[in-house]
Amino acid sequence: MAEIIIPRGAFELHLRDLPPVSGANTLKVDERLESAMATVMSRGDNAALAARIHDAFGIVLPSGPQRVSNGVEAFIGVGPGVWLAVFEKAGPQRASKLAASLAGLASVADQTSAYAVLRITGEAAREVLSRGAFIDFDPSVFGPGSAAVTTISHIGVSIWRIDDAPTFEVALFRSYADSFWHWLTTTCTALGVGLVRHGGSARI
Amino acid sequence: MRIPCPYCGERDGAEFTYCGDASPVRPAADAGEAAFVDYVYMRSNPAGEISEHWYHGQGCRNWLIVKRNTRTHVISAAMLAKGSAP
Amino acid sequence: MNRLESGGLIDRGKPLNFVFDGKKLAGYEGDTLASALVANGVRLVGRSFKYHRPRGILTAGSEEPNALVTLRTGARSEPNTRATSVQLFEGLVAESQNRWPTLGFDLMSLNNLLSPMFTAGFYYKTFMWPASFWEKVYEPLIRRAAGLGKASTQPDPDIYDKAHAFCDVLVVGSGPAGLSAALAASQAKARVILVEDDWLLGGRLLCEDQDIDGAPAVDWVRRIEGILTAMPNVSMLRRATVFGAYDGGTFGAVERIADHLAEPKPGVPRQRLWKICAKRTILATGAIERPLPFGGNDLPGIMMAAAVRAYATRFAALPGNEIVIYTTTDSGWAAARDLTGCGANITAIIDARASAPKGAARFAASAGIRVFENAVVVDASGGRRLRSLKLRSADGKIFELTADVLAISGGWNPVMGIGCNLGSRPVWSDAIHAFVLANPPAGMTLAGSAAGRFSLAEALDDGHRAGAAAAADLGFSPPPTKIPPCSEDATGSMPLWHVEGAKQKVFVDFQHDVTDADIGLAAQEGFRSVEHLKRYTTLGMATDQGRLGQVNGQALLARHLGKTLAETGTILSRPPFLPVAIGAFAGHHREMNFRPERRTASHDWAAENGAVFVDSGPWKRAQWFAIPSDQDWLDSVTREATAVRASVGVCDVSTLGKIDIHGPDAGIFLDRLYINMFSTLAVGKARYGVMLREDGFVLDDGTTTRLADDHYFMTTTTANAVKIMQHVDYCRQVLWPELNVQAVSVTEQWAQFAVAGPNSRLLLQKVFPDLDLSNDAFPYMSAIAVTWMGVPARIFRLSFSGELAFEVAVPARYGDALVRILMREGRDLGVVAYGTEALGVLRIEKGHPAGNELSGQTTATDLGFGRMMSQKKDYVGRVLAVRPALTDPMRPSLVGLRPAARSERLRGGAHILPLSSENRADNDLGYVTSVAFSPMMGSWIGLGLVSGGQGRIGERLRAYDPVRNGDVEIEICSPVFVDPEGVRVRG
Amino acid sequence: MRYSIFALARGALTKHRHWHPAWRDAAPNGPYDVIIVGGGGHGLATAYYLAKIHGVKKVAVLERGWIGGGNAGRNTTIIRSNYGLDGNTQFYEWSMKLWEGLEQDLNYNAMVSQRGVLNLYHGDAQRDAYARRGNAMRLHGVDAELVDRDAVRSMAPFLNFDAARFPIQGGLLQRRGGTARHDAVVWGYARAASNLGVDIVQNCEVTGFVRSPEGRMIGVETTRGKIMGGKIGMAVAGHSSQVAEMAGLRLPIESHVLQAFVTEALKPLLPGVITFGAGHFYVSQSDKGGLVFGGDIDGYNSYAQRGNLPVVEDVCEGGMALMPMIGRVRMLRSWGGIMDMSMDGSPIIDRSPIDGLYLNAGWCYGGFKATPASGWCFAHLLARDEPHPVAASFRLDRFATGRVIDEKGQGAQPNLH
Repeated sequence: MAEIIIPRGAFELHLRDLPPVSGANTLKVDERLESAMATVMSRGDNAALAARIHDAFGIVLPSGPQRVSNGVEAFIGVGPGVWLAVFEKAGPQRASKLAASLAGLASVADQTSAYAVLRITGEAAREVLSRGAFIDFDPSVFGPGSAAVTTISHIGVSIWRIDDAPTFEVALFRSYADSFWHWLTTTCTALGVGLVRHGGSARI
Repeated sequence: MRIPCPYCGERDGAEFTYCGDASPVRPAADAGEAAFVDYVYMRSNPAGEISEHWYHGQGCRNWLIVKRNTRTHVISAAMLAKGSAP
Repeated sequence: MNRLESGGLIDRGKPLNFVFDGKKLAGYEGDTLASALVANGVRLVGRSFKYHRPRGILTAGSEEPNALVTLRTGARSEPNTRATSVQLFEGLVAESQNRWPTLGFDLMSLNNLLSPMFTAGFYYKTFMWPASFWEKVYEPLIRRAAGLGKASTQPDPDIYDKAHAFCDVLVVGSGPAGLSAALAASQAKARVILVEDDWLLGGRLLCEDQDIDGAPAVDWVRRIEGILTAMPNVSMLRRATVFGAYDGGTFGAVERIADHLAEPKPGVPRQRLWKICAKRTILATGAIERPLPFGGNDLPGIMMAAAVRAYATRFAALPGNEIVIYTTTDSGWAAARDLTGCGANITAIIDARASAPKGAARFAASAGIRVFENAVVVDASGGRRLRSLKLRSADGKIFELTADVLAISGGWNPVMGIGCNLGSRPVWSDAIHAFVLANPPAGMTLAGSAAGRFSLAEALDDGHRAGAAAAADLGFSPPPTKIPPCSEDATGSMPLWHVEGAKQKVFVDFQHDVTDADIGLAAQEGFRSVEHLKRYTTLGMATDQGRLGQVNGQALLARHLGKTLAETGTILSRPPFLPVAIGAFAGHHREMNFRPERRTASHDWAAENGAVFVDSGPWKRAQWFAIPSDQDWLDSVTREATAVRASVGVCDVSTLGKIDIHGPDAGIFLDRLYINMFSTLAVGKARYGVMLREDGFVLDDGTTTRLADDHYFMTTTTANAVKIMQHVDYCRQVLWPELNVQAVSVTEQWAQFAVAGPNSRLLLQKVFPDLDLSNDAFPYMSAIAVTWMGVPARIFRLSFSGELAFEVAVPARYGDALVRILMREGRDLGVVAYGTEALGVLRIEKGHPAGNELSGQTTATDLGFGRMMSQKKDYVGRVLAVRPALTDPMRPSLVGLRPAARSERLRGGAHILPLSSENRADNDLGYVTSVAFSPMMGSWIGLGLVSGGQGRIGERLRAYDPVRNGDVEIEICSPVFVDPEGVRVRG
Repeated sequence: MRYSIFALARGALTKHRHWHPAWRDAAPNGPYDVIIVGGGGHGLATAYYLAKIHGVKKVAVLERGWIGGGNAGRNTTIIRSNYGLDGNTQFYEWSMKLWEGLEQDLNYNAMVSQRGVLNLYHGDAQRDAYARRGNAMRLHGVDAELVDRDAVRSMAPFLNFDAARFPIQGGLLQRRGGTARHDAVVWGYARAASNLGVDIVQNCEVTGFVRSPEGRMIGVETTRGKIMGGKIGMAVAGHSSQVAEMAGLRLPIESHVLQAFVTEALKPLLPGVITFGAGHFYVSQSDKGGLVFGGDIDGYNSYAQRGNLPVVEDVCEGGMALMPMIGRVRMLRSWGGIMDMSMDGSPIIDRSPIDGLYLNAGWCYGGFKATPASGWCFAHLLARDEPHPVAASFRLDRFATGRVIDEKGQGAQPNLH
């Protein structure tokens, strides 16, 4: 069978229908399909794990709910001794390579397909997210590099802030994508915020 | 209710699942039926301070021990259950 | 027209048309519905709850008990809406309520004639005979007479949403105290949220002719509003009510976004529920004026003095031409001054106190107003409106005055409901003759009138202090601020709870028609606590929640008992502070969006292929796939199940919970979770396992595979996936923290498909041509991780159907691709897609327990897994599973059932009884748990839990199902109907 | 004086001067044959039946506040006997039979209104579970009907049938179920018991127990002094653990808060009680016109008689899923009751391990509807020292033996019952 199988984004159909141009009071949104993700769970020696990760990626593993990135790879704290590793433009085998490199120090579970990740950029992003999540997104509290695992509209989400634009990424289990999209669009409509497709995907 | 998760910070109580008094400790495997009956069913049910188990299922997925007053709902402490005695 | 030529905060350039009870009227932008009705001279606006007495507008605020209307029409009709809180809009339509046929001529007002019988609690004493008449006669009559407005029976067309906010200081109310507090806290750089119920900031300052800083108070309000608006650390919510205080500094508020419009703009919510998390809170919620007791004190035209003052000052509307003021407070006189300033005709002021305040005589003389000191109003009369009143001076002399408006002022009750929500109890203050909140909850301060400090100067000062203190408490440094000078207002008052000699009813709770006499009767009959009083008389249970009359009623009770109000106390206020629309609490979680929906990776493919979906917890699963030749659902299901047994079928089983369990101690850990052993499982092998709760009953089941020495892959039932993940975390974090085990849900990572049937190997071989899937290389209960077209995949040799079968898992992004390839490659094998119903048929034919059998009431032994319970190790539930009641041999246990007459249908939930026994509970042997039409057996088959279980095989019993008129003779058999030797599965 | 329309008419002519207190506000006057701790519905009913059925002469009911101030006054007034497990079914049915004759028995109109209780189902498995329950009820002689979607529609056309996340497929209907006026039940029992000589002592908090040298309970210490009694019955649901602790007992019970809500009054809208099978929501309409509704307990131990916002939202979400026409109807009041949640969801009416002390506890959601039968059976136990047959399963030792009565199959996690 010489054929190529195509991965499907959880938000693919919704995003297809968005206009590509941004205007006043719009939010740019796209789905992160080129990244690989994995849950990294320490086997107890957090210091050794942090050292190994620092050696491999130049990343200081955060001990709390933060995201630390080297521009290509990022580790996001989601629980004590548990991180979500995100690799930009990585292939489907990335998680097993990570597992091999952290052998003995961490257990690794591939979650590349488990999460649908929306990147949301724009002035209104903070207000839109705070409609759904009971999290203080004030810049003094939730600046770039902050992360939180919580819920929006009865859906479990992980949210991290990337930059000052502000850009946020929201990761949720992919089966919830349609319901999440409904929440996002109705909330944006209520706020008078338009959704537009992100042009390309920035490397951060 | 706001629960101060030691990892995530203070969060709304709706993110947590309650699992009751944290004081009963699972008896040793050979402790006998009566010990297990007591562990599984009997509760002090105090009106006042209680140490209890909450699961931050919509957050860091950790079991917490929360010290809370059942008359006022005031929470005085919260810690990860792993490695803490109730 | 009662509209003043000038003044007020209405925009005379923007007239608005509206309709009340079919009559076309007009008001202005800036009016409330009530003020517009006042301006139009409308007196009669509603009927009371019980006696259907005519009622007019009493107040100018949300405490209004009388002027309740049904606003709007059709699906948007909104019963019991306070006219005093409705901002007037163009085209507004309102109807009066609780009257038939019309407001002016209400036949139900006959109740008023029977009122000598209809005392407090009269219904407890009658309507008992004959017993059957209650539901048929008495109750329908009572229900029809009671109630107020009619609810729409059409779905609410508007949308609601929710929002969250955090702040350092939450200020509730924007009167002088609230604005001062917000200003002080925000200047200290604290994050402040200011919430105001009205559409304008200012509170009482909008309704009184006061000066601040040498200019009209309204100018000061606008200046402060400008300052606050410019501050980035201040958010303001207007048209928003803080309705409740909850634990941990959480507050609920509802914002009315579009209630002042005829209808919301498309996509814009009508209301929004705010959950606000505040570190400190300042309640600056003001105070409410108390009514005064006298006969007929409910006649239209009798209004609160503060309301008359507000209508004149803010809305430029005078409710009458011949106004009498009856007061026990200095603020009654202040009202008189403001009204005179507006040009109102005040003919008399009656002050029940021994003497009027200083300067009163001069003011009255200059305005030509008669003054009665030390006098009380005894009765008011008129028909459907006030015409005259009778007063009695201290020496017993009776005077009669004509009046069309009587403005009454009986003292002030601080508004502190929110402060009581967390259990703080109000205490009586003899200094201000009102209940105050002496011990508000931690982090909360009351300021201004809400704290019983009624003068304007006190409010400005108090608010400032509270705001600065709250900020300082949080580590901010408030800059020094000068409190502006303002006009002086006296705040003296005298409580007056009762009047002797009234000929007519003296109302205490206006809406519920609770009278002075009702309170007396309750006390006489032993209802002596304020709680009993409330429940027996319904005092304070109306839509105004007793805001107006409750304290008056409690004072009367104290008087009857010879106690003080400090002794009898008051009721704790509970949320919501003001009634809140149910829609606002629900937000968009209603109808189709009640709960989120989970869709599998193959959802779109299934929909394209005729799938009918079924709810499986939050998931949508394909129940069956209808093709045109199927006559009905049973046809589809039978076709699918038959095809699986004959050739091959594909079913999405992704919804099963999947948990990755890692770590050096993973095997030991699983041994403690399951009743059977997992540490001995070889890598590359799968095993079926059963878990118990600690009380010994079955919790869940599933297969778990060992993928590496330190890596297991657990599956759970769909229904229990979340619960088991929690259980796994509990066991590793709480019970056995010493074990080195990591666990995470990977349910969503893998799209997993069962490929079942004698041709399943052929099909899989086409899709995975490089693999050796032969029996020798890949026997039953094996597992392998492979790479499929560049992506990781897993193949398991598992079978729920009893056929030769596999499960294939790929990352969910590729699930859609995989199912399409499986179906394409299987076309020449006659592959079918099968849904949960066929899955059910196949598992029932094999006697596998599922959700209906894992009811939480069954033991491992009940389900035939007794022998799996290991004796060699500790596991959750081991000890309690052997208690006498759980090991009783007469416990119902799993059996198979078939109808004795093969053509008969079985139904789940039927009870199992001996043949020709009486239909009595003591003959009950068990019940039918699951049924299916078995294509293999050619009949309906079932599983059941039957006392004596396996011992009854071959016995004839009956499945008794009276709720569906069923009574079917059945034969008990083995639960394994198909291939009991298990040949196929190993084929 | 007997209550009747004629007595009311006489009152109308005489300014109602002839009415006496509904019950005597008694001072403690021991020793008593039986002391009931707790002046809620269960305690008062127990006292009434002790006096009436068993002829016990000296009975006292001790209430720490005002009678009916606990859960009797903080519930959603529903009465029903649609239980499926043996032990529960016959007990709640006996209660229902007592409700049906209660007003004539007490000469007090408690507004027992049998307008039906309809439990909706939304899937085949739920339908079969309701069928199982309905069939069990029928085997116990209780009325139960399984009705289909069309029948539900004809009963309650305003429900959401067409745009539902979990569409209604039908329901289990008990026509004899309904509501009763909760406060009136308390006052009616109090009046009737008082008329039979029972001392109802209010503002009398039990602070300890008095034991004989052999360890038998022979009295109670109270804020109004020591009161001696031959037998002591506890009926303090919500606070059972607190009172039991004074006796040195631990119980298989946790106290949880259950919120309930009422809307502003409306003209008649709902026919009976409706429960939503796919969410946490149930509703009825009071005679005054308010929609009375509720859902699940908040789910954490509490004695605070108040709950939190997430449950309010959850309940209203259920309401709007089921009947989206109530969106503009306003919630007027909320309240919280302290539920005695037992470990299997079923109550305890039994002797305690201490001689002379008897337990009536663990009512979970079932307390109000159980009032008459609970009183009846507890009186039987107190008077005869043996369990009444219809309450014979409600034993304290069932947790040790495993003979639990777990309707929901949730095991020993009381916040899930």
